[in-house]
Amino acid sequence: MTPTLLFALAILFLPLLSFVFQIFVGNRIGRAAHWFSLAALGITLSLALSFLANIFITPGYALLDVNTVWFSSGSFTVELGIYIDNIAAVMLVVVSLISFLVHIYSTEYMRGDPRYTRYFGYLGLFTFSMNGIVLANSLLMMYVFWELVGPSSYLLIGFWFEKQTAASAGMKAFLTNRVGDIGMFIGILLLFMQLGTFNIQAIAEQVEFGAFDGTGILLTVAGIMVFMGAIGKSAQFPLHIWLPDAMEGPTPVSALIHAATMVAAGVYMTVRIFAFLTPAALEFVAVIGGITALMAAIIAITQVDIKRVLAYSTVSQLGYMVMALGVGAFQAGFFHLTTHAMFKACLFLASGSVIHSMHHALHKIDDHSTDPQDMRNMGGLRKKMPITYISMVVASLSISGIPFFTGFLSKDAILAGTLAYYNLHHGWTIFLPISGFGAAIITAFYMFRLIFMTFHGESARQDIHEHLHETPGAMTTPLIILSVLSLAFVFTIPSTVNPFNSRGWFTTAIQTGENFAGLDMEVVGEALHHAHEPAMMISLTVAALGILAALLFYLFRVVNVEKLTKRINKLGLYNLSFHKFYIDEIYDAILYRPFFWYTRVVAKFDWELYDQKFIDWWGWVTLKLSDWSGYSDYNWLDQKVVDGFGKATRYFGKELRLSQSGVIQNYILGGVIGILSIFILFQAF
Amino acid sequence: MDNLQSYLIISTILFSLGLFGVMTRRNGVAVLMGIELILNAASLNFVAFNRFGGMRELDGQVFGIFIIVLAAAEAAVALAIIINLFKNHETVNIDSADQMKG
Amino acid sequence: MSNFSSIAFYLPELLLVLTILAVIVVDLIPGLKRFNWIIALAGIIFTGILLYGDYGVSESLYMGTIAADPFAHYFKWIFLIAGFFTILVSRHTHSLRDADLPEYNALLLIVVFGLFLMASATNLVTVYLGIETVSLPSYILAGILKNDRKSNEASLKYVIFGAFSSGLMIYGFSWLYGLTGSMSLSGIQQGLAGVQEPLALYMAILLVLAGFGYKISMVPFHFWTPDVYEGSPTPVTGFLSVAPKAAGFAVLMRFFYSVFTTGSMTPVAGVDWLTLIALLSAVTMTFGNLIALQQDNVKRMLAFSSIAHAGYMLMALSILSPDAIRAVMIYLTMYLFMNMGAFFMVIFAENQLDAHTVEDWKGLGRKAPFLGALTVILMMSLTGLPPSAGFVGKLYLFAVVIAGKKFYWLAIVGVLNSVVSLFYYFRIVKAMWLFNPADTKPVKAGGVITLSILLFTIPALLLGIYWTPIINLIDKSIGF
Amino acid sequence: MAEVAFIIVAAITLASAFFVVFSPKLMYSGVALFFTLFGVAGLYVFLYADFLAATQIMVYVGGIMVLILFGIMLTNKIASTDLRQTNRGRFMAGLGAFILFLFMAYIALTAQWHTGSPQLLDATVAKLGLLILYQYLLPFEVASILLLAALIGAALLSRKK
Repeated sequence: MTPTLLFALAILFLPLLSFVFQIFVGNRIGRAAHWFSLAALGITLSLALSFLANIFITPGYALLDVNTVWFSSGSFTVELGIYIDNIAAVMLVVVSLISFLVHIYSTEYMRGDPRYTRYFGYLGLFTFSMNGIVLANSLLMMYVFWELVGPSSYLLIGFWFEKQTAASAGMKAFLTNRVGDIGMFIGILLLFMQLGTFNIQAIAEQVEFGAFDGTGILLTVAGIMVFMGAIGKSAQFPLHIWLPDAMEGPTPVSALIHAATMVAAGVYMTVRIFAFLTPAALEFVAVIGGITALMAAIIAITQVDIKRVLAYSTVSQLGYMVMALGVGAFQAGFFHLTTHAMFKACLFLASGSVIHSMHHALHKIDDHSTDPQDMRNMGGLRKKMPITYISMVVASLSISGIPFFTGFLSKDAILAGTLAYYNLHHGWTIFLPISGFGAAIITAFYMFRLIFMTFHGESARQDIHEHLHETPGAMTTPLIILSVLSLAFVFTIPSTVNPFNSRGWFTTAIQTGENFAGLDMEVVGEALHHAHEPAMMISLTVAALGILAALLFYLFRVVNVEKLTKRINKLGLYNLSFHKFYIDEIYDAILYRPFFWYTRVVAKFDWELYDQKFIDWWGWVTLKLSDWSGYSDYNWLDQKVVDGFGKATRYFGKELRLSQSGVIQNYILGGVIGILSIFILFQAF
Repeated sequence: MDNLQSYLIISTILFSLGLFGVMTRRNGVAVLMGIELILNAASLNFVAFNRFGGMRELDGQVFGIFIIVLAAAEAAVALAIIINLFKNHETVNIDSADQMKG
Repeated sequence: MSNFSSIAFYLPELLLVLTILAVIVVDLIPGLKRFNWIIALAGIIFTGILLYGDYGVSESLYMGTIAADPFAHYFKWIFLIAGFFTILVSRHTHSLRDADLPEYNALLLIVVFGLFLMASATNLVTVYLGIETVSLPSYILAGILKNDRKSNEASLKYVIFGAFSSGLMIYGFSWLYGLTGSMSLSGIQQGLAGVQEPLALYMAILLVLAGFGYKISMVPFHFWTPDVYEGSPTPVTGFLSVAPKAAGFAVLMRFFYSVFTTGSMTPVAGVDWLTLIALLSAVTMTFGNLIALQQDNVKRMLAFSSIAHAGYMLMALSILSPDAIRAVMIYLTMYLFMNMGAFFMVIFAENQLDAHTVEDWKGLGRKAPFLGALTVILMMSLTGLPPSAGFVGKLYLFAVVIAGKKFYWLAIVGVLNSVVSLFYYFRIVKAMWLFNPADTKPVKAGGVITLSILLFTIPALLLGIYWTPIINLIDKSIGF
Repeated sequence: MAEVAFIIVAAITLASAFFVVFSPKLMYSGVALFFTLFGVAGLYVFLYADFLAATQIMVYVGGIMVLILFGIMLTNKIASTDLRQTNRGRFMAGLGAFILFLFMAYIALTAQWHTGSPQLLDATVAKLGLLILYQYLLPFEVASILLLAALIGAALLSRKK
């Protein structure tokens, strides 16, 4: 056994060991048991980092490729193996890093929970199954771990199962995912039946040599089927409905599962199967991603629950990644997966920090009816919680795609990809860049809305505010680490110091030399190169616009201008403050007066009307859009399609039940009529 | 008249009558009678085929004997069950046993 | 092989008969009465030892009326395991306390003997006798709780439906005999090659299928299943849901794969029974699953789910290849463990809490966490989630259907069905774990029940991870 | 002569079978079944199955019929052997049975059954005895176990407890 294999097995099984330990022994030890999990995850992380270092030194080679026959009988041979290339190594680091940080964070967040040790056990189980997905070299093995992720995330989402909503959210996540998984299973079987192997590399190789008979329609279908699994797990339209509900789980769980790792598993899997997706299948993938990105972003605008905003933002970002894969910029997609894992985990953990603090404050003033997650009860938190605030701002800047932050690098590459795709294909594909840039502007907007509503302005509830305080070190340390990792230089220096150049060491490290069924990578690369600069320009503008809009909407609406002027007054800037920066005058001059003049001339429009019809126009449109999509999302998808399936099956079940009348002679009659109808049916045709 | 087809028709009629009896009689014992008719029809078939099919052996008749033996065993068990039902339900109408359904 | 020399290969069955007689005789001696179950269990164990000695034998016995072949040999293990644990658990079932256990054990052993015969029968006479030897004692076992109205009703429905279907079946047999002039399966297969006009053959196949379909609870001959399963004592239900169903599949496969085919693995002239099976499979699983959704009684829910499982297995039989036989045998093995395990859990719930409906199961996981956790595994397996035995079983079934390249639609129906099944299996899990019980007093099961559940849960999980030995064994057992 | 006898026997068999199924009185049905079974035994005679005919009379008429009559008497007062039929299922059941009959009769008349010259056997007993004790020894022995099961079961269910 080579050291590499040993390390890989350790990465896989240490978290499982942690699970077993916590379940069987943890309860007896009590709180101190978390040290075992921390140690296990710490070792896992350092091993994963050693793999990453190796990849950085010699990119382009598989670090580990072992295969052992699991069982073999006749035509049916199934192999079990581990495959670690650069992609897998990066993914391992992402999973174990976030998991490790979440472990640290949870020691404080979950303090006092009656099932404290069991929680750590579940985290271990989850990490184990996640690492299994990453290490699997065959689709079947991946599927097995894929399904194992389901129950473990079910346990974590429904961890506080006393809450009815948490319990049913866990169930919903589990069931919705199953729909996608079933498609994946069929796809895997289709591939196996055609090619006789589950091994991903072997499939890619055989597809390259044209092993798939016919016109490739079957390959397209198989690809889309396997991708169905990603639709479920990565919360893509139309199966994204479970993710916002999954926020009922403890917040660190949301950070681990619903931001950084599990939902990224779908993207990771798509990266893995990318080599044998046909152009048609890729087109499908791109459209799904595009729809998801835009739709989820629009929904995020109206949410008031801090975690729900982040949940929809996650869906939107996952849509980005999937869209990137669809347009062929799969390195950009994977890059975004990595950067997103860092800044979104940071955002979630920061929001958890806020919620934790709010919760304690509410507890102190004996208020049990106020929702600690509602942003309308917050405001002005930045002074009380400076570390949380700063890390959240860093992460928000990153997700908004501001230079010097990681989000800029990866998002920019994706947007360039969509633009390149449009340049190559024209026609309806304009939808992809539109959705990409549209989602970008909205993202910047809602993220800063969140920041302003939560941390800026006046406190909405002074009584709560007094009791707020920064969370302990165990919770802030992960925040600091993650926000540092959201800075662009981590991924670029030392290869390049140009902050606008995303081609740092990281992108080199995730290069692959593979050939792809779907795309001519040279053409795509060329198009990407051309699209790079315009994409950057547009995306910068767009991000700036979004933040500006948030400033106008939320900062200036919330901040009491009079107070501000008084404060400035003390500094002697009286005139300026007296005339309120002349803002009113400016408004008066360029807006009101012409307008009043216009109204006097034309009709009896007044200020209220103007307010309603014009200024709020954009707000109104977006609100309506988001209302509508939220409505359609819930009422249509959730109620009609998902529940509809349940209802229909239930209805038919009820009807069919009548056949079981309880009278034996009716049963016999049923048998006779059955024979007759089968006989007639088969003789008639 | 002494040919295969006439025996087959007789057996078919017996079979259908038995089937009808099983499906419509309310009394458990009468249902049992219907089952006996079906078994007799099958047995008649075996013997008729044995006679006219040019079979070398008498397998058909052997099967007939087994059918008779099994019918006896089945009748005994079924009657025991029906009598047991009578003890508990005070009736042998088999549609009174419809507690379990749906 | 002649009658006399056949005895050497018939020792397991002979020992089983001896055990039956011993159980009956011991019951008559007052002081030894309580040993009857030990004799029964020991008899099964020694039968198993003798059976092990027959490993690899492939002989035609008793003038070709039965065969001792690897195929039958494999099924016999399933029957022995099911029978052993049913006898073991029955002693610890509270509802069976007042029943006549010596007779009960004897009848159960007779059923096992009949199952042996069914699996190895190669002649119409032995097929009929085998099915009847299984059915007749089963009727009584279903009604063994003489004073329980549900049990009465179960046995009444069972006997009437059973007699009706076996009547249809032997009528079909008589036509097969009339068409081919032979009683042995191989003779019929050769005779059918000369049949020109397939109408009679088609009707005969349908009638025969009625008899087999009743044993495996295939729509439209499934109607008895839920009522009988609900009314019978639970150990009997668990046994009926596994062993006779396996034997039914054994007979069905032997018939359809060796009789209704020409030599080169194609259906016999002019009768497309493959499409017929495909259609019936789709209807069967859909039917079972949809009604199972509506059930509140756990036993009844499992009854409908067992109909659905029969549908899954039939799915593979719509493809004519050795792989299909293998897939069904694998699934039956997995099914033995997961389904009987689930029924043992039902026995536990009835014993300790008098729980019958899903409502009654609420909070059971809190009261008995260990058994509750095992139940989660069993339900996972029944649903077919990896990594569990049920998943592996379904994997093979679906692989056969897809490899057959004929009935893709059937695979889709099967997949949709397994999604539906998730809803009702996890209703049980949800009831067990997501509700707080009225009192959290822990419930302890007896050692035997706990051990049985554990022994059946381990394979239900383990065979989902490592199943090579089973596959190897089955691969050696496919020859008729 | 033989033809007339055959027609008479067949007519008795079928007519009494009709009576079995349609008679509203259970006792009459039982008696009619007696005739049907006798008629089938007669048909066996026409088919040169003399041993089978004898068995039919001894086991069926002597055994099963008595059982059934006992069953009727144990579960009914003889005076009120009124037997109503289920009216709901009757039409559908009749239709189903009739259509099945049409199909089967059509097939029975048109199918190409296995052919050969009709056997002319006078004594089947010796042949049958050899067959059962040689070719069908195993089923013969198994049948005894089956009867044992029926014995245990019937006794178990009928005895008081």
